[in-house]
Amino acid sequence: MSMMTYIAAIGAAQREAMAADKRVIIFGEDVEANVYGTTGGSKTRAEQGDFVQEFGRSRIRNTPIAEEAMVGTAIGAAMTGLRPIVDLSYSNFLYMAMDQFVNQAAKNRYMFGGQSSIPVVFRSAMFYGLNTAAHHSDRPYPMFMNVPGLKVVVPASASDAKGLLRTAVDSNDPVLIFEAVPLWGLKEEVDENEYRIPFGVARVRREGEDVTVVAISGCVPLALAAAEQVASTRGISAEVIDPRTLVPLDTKTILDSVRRTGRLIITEPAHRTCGAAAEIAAIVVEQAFEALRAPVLRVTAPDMQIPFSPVLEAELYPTADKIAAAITRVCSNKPFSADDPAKGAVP
Amino acid sequence: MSMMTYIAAIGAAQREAMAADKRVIIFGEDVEANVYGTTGGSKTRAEQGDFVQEFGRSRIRNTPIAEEAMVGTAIGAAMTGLRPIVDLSYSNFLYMAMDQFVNQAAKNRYMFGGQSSIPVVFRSAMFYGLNTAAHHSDRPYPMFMNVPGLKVVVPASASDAKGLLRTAVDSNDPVLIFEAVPLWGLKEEVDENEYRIPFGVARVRREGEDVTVVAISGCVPLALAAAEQVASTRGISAEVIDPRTLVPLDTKTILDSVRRTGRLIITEPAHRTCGAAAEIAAIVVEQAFEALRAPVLRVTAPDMQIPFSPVLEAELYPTADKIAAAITRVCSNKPFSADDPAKGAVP
Amino acid sequence: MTPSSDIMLEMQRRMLRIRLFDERAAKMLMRGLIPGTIHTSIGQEAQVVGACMALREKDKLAGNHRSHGHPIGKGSALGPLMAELVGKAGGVCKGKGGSMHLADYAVGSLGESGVTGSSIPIAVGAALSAQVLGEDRVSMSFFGDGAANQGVLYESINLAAAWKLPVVFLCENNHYALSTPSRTVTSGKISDRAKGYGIPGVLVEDGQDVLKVYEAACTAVERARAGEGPSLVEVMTYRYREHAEGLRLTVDYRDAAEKQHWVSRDPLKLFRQELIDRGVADEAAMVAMEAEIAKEIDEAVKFSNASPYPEVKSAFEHLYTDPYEMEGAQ
Amino acid sequence: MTPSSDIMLEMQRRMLRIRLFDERAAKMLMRGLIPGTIHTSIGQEAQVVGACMALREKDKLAGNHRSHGHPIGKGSALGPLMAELVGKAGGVCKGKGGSMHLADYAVGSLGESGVTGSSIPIAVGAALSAQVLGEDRVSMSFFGDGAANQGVLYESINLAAAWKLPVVFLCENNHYALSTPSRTVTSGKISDRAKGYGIPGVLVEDGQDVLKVYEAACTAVERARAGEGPSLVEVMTYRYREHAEGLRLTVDYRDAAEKQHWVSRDPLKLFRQELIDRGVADEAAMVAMEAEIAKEIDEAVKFSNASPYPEVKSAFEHLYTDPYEMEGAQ
Ligand SMILES: Cc1ncc(C[n+]2csc(CCOP(=O)(O)OP(=O)(O)O)c2C)c(N)n1
Ligand SMILES: Cc1ncc(C[n+]2csc(CCOP(=O)(O)OP(=O)(O)O)c2C)c(N)n1
Ligand SMILES: [Mg+2]
Ligand SMILES: [Mg+2]
Repeated sequence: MSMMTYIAAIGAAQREAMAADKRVIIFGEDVEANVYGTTGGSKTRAEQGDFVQEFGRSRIRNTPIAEEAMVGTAIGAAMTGLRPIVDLSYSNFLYMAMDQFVNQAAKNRYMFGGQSSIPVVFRSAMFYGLNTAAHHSDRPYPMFMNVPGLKVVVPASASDAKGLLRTAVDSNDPVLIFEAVPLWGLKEEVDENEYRIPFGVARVRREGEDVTVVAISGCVPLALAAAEQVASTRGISAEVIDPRTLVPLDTKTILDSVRRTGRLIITEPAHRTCGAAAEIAAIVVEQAFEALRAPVLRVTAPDMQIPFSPVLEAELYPTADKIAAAITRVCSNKPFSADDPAKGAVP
Repeated sequence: MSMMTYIAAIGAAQREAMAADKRVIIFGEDVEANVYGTTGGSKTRAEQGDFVQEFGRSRIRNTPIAEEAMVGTAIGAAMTGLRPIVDLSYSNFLYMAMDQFVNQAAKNRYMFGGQSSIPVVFRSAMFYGLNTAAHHSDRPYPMFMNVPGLKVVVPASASDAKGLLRTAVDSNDPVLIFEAVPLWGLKEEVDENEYRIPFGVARVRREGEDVTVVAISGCVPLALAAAEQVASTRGISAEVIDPRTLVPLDTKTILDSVRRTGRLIITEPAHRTCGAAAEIAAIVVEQAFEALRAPVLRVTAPDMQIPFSPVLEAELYPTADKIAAAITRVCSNKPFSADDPAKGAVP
Repeated sequence: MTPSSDIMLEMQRRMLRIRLFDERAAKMLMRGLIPGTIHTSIGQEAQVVGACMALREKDKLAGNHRSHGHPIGKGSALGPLMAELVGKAGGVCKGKGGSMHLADYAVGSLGESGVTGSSIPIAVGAALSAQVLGEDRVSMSFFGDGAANQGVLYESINLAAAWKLPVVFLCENNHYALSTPSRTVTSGKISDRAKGYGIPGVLVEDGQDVLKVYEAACTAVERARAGEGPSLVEVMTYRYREHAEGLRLTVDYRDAAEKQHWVSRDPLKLFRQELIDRGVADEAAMVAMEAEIAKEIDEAVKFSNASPYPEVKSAFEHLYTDPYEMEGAQ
Repeated sequence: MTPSSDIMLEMQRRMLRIRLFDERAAKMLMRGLIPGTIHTSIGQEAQVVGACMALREKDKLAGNHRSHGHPIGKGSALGPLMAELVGKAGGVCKGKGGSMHLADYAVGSLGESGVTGSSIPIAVGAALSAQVLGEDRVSMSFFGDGAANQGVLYESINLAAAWKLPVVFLCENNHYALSTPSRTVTSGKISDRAKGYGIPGVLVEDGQDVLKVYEAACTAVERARAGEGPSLVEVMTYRYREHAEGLRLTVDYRDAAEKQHWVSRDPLKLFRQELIDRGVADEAAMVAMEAEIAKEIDEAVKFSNASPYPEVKSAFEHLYTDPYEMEGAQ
């Protein structure tokens, strides 16, 4: 075990995957110069540890700026024997290749009656909260959740980032990994040995009795902070669950928790409408309605684009305070009974 | 008033809009030959009534097969004085232009501090249930609901199709209209005079007391049939609401209805995860929790791609029977009380 | 370089298969036996077969909505193809794909794409895997003159040229994209676009002559196989029927004389005569071959008729390769 | 065709504005006064100004992440530009856009795009509106050698050529896309790609000479204005600083000698000398101009400092033009 940052863990997982299987290749813009810090010894290029020197130019390749061809080429390569990892840098650039994700990656195996498998990993980083404005701050994973055939992974810690990326490379189906740049610098104890974290298994980051908080990606540390806050200020015991993968989603862990706590908050950095939070709320009100004691609240980014100015951008994302306020509301001592009008006022 | 099909109503609205304002132009693949039936007298080209003859080749243009440039060109034209209607034919082809929809259409006004307005309409048709398989059967409107800055319109009848399209052309913001091909042939009394239907105002297609059914696009007629079915077989009184526009969404009409009925079913043709149904369920459990007497059920297409074979495709979409079954379930005489485990079994 | 008699006879055989298969399929669609729609390659057989015959069995191809010719030209068995068009369990894609999405991995057909242009980088990817894994295979991407205006083609050409990938971009220029004349929406000459990428751009003016197409395709395939990178081959041809079966357009977007000219240059008639003139075959041999292929088509239909419709549960299979539990399956 | 002395002096003035604005902005970013990141046009001033000066006030332009030079070259006031970089309410985009997304509708700057290639069809759209509405204006699209590998460029060129739209595609070839040498990912010559679309493809080898750029741009702009359609102009130039300020790459992806060669051909020094040699201005006039622009920059910074930060509620404005009520605004 050693303390490792989230970004270093991604680099470590890529190195392991490249070393373990010659069919694994990495390509994307500027990967050779390790511009984004996951294809070298570290963010700064160490003489040894550099991927180009270690794995050669055939297996690590700079691409032209052409996301559509890049993604389609990876899909075609995956259909014919390789297991590519494509580094798309910013999540905002996925849109350029949307047709390839939806019409090729997600559909080919199905349309062709199972003749092909498409073992490919698409990595992109959600750079938000860094004053890069609307063209570089998107958190678009929810739209991919609406596309059957893709798997959607949202690591929220260093150890998860490493283990989930290894599982993604092992996956025989297309996987999109959305990395949270606000977490890049966060450190965690990480096993230097190889390990995998299965998809569809949530991580309970904190156990609690009064309310379930499902937190996604960059919101996980915020939810944990909020849980501490309400514990000390109000004696509320909040359970914090990180689904880690959104497709497949570990509904069982979430439902079991809500059946115990009777209350649910979902927090994520994506836009509100049709986000992952909406899906989780819908699943719970379908399958654990009987257990619900309070309205299900979402703490998300609003349906607004991201402004540049720091004073504006700061307003838009979930914070520990916003999450704590939501927890407090649903746990307000007012007993919730079906005929209590007060409840309607909650959100 | 006259009986008119859904597709004819779209053609009529386009003709009115073109006649009313010289800044309105139409372009897309094969629009000159009226291949899809909305740019001519009718599906068959009548000598008079043909758009090319009536409005000239400057205002109605065939494009190359290049959706990305087509959409971007429309955005740029809208930013500089035109009010284009772009015919993208199948909704599956929107993905080719995803970057333009998300990074340009939805963001430019915001990023530029309000310097530009982008009055442009993007029409596409959801051809599903017609054995055209996965590349021609998508219902992708939910992913656009997650993109702030776009308006999303889903007409479910001839009169709505006409009035909503006129409002879309009047809109000073980008509008995506998703037309339901299964409804193309459906007739309704339509006013030949000009009229608009405001965005954000749901249409209550049927009033009822026991359960609220929010039905979207092609599911509206199915929900109405299901409502008749449960009325006659079980004496259940179902209210059927068609939101007509999903962004903006008329949450008030939906919430008021659920506050009366205490029960909610949402049915739509899109994939289940992160669909419009999820969003509506989430809004209701946030804002009308106190009124809910039963789990909120979704009747949608499953998270599966669309197979070609008629025997397979038929299975995948909502039907009047599936909707009726869901209604019956949430209205089962079993009284729902917070501690009744039976409820958990409902979905 | 004239191909051997065997190759030439195989060319005529495959062109006949495409012609008769599509004629039969068109009839079946009209009679409601094939659901949805189909796009025939009737009139374009030389362009399809001349290109496919330049490929080896291990080589890959990816195509478009006008999809029957490509796998047939690559050597697919007809029965499973016909069964796929009908939506049977015995279909080459188990009834999941249908006409526009045929794929036959047994012969290197990676899949046709109903979305125009969308399969182009798939072929590039197959070339990349060949290069990285050191496998001796080439891939060919088929697309129309309409799809040639999709940007992904130029991204793909540039990437393939930069990486010297063994891929051939083959443009089936039948002069129209649905109702839209190529000349009205396509600037310049498609094959000339290769020059800007430093790769060969070859124009086959007479795409009705299978040998001309074959020669150009072989040159491009050999170049790819030799590790010299991609080529763009544009073949001028014509479709004899409407864009899609069942489509009724009242606008005459094709000039009668133009159509007549191309119909008069029927690739099957032309090559049939050539085979006889060259003494490769005689009238009797040709008649025999035509009868043989007609029989193959009958067999294919029989195979399709005998095949059951897929079980409903198969609608829920093949989305993922790894075991997967679907939420809210209905 | 030598431009008038006034025009030549204005060229130097605008090049100086870009140089000094970017130098100041780079310092401010290093000192934490500008958030996020910026991409300077230092070294590329002749390429930017030579192109912009070929445009009239009513003409439109759309650009990319390397965004300050375009509006400055088109005549924008510096204060609101600097305030935008800092994120102030007085910013040209009210602090909503920032460096990569400058737009100044007062001078026809329709907007820069942080997403490379994404603004290219926007310029085509502006040309379409000019054609349909009969307005006498041209639009220019600026993009880099890296963006030139995006398919949307070729879709846009083809569409603009087919419709004879008044647009100029101007490629700023500074030899690199971030750390990636153009030669390693770009096949062929970008300007040669025009040939495949039947439009002029012009290469300006010496993009450090503002007059050479101006001449090529004027020819393309006049052709567009005359209704003869688009042109592709590729200008060879070089950026003197790192791709983005604050970016620290330990890999030396640029050759020192190469860099030295380009730095020795500083467009401002070259043209300053030329103005003196041509007798358009003397040393004193140049010194005066340099002082004048330096003062403009100081004023711009003062303007920015004096401007307040935007009110929080403005984060919720300008998403839509029409009145709109947002669900769940927080
Ligand atoms: C991205 C996309 N846009 C539009 C269509 C609709 N469409 C199907 S075939 C076709 C014409 C294609 O023309 P071409 O590429 O020349 O092929 P051809 O049909 O002539 O063989 C069009 C517009 C599509 N399938 N995909
Ligand atoms: C679609 C997209 N892909 C990748 C990026 C990341 N990126 C920003 S600038 C840049 C290099 C652009 O190179 P070029 O077009 O030559 O412009 P230059 O920076 O050299 O002026 C890259 C890869 C982006 N902004 N957008
Ligand atoms: Mg064609
Ligand atoms: Mg560059």
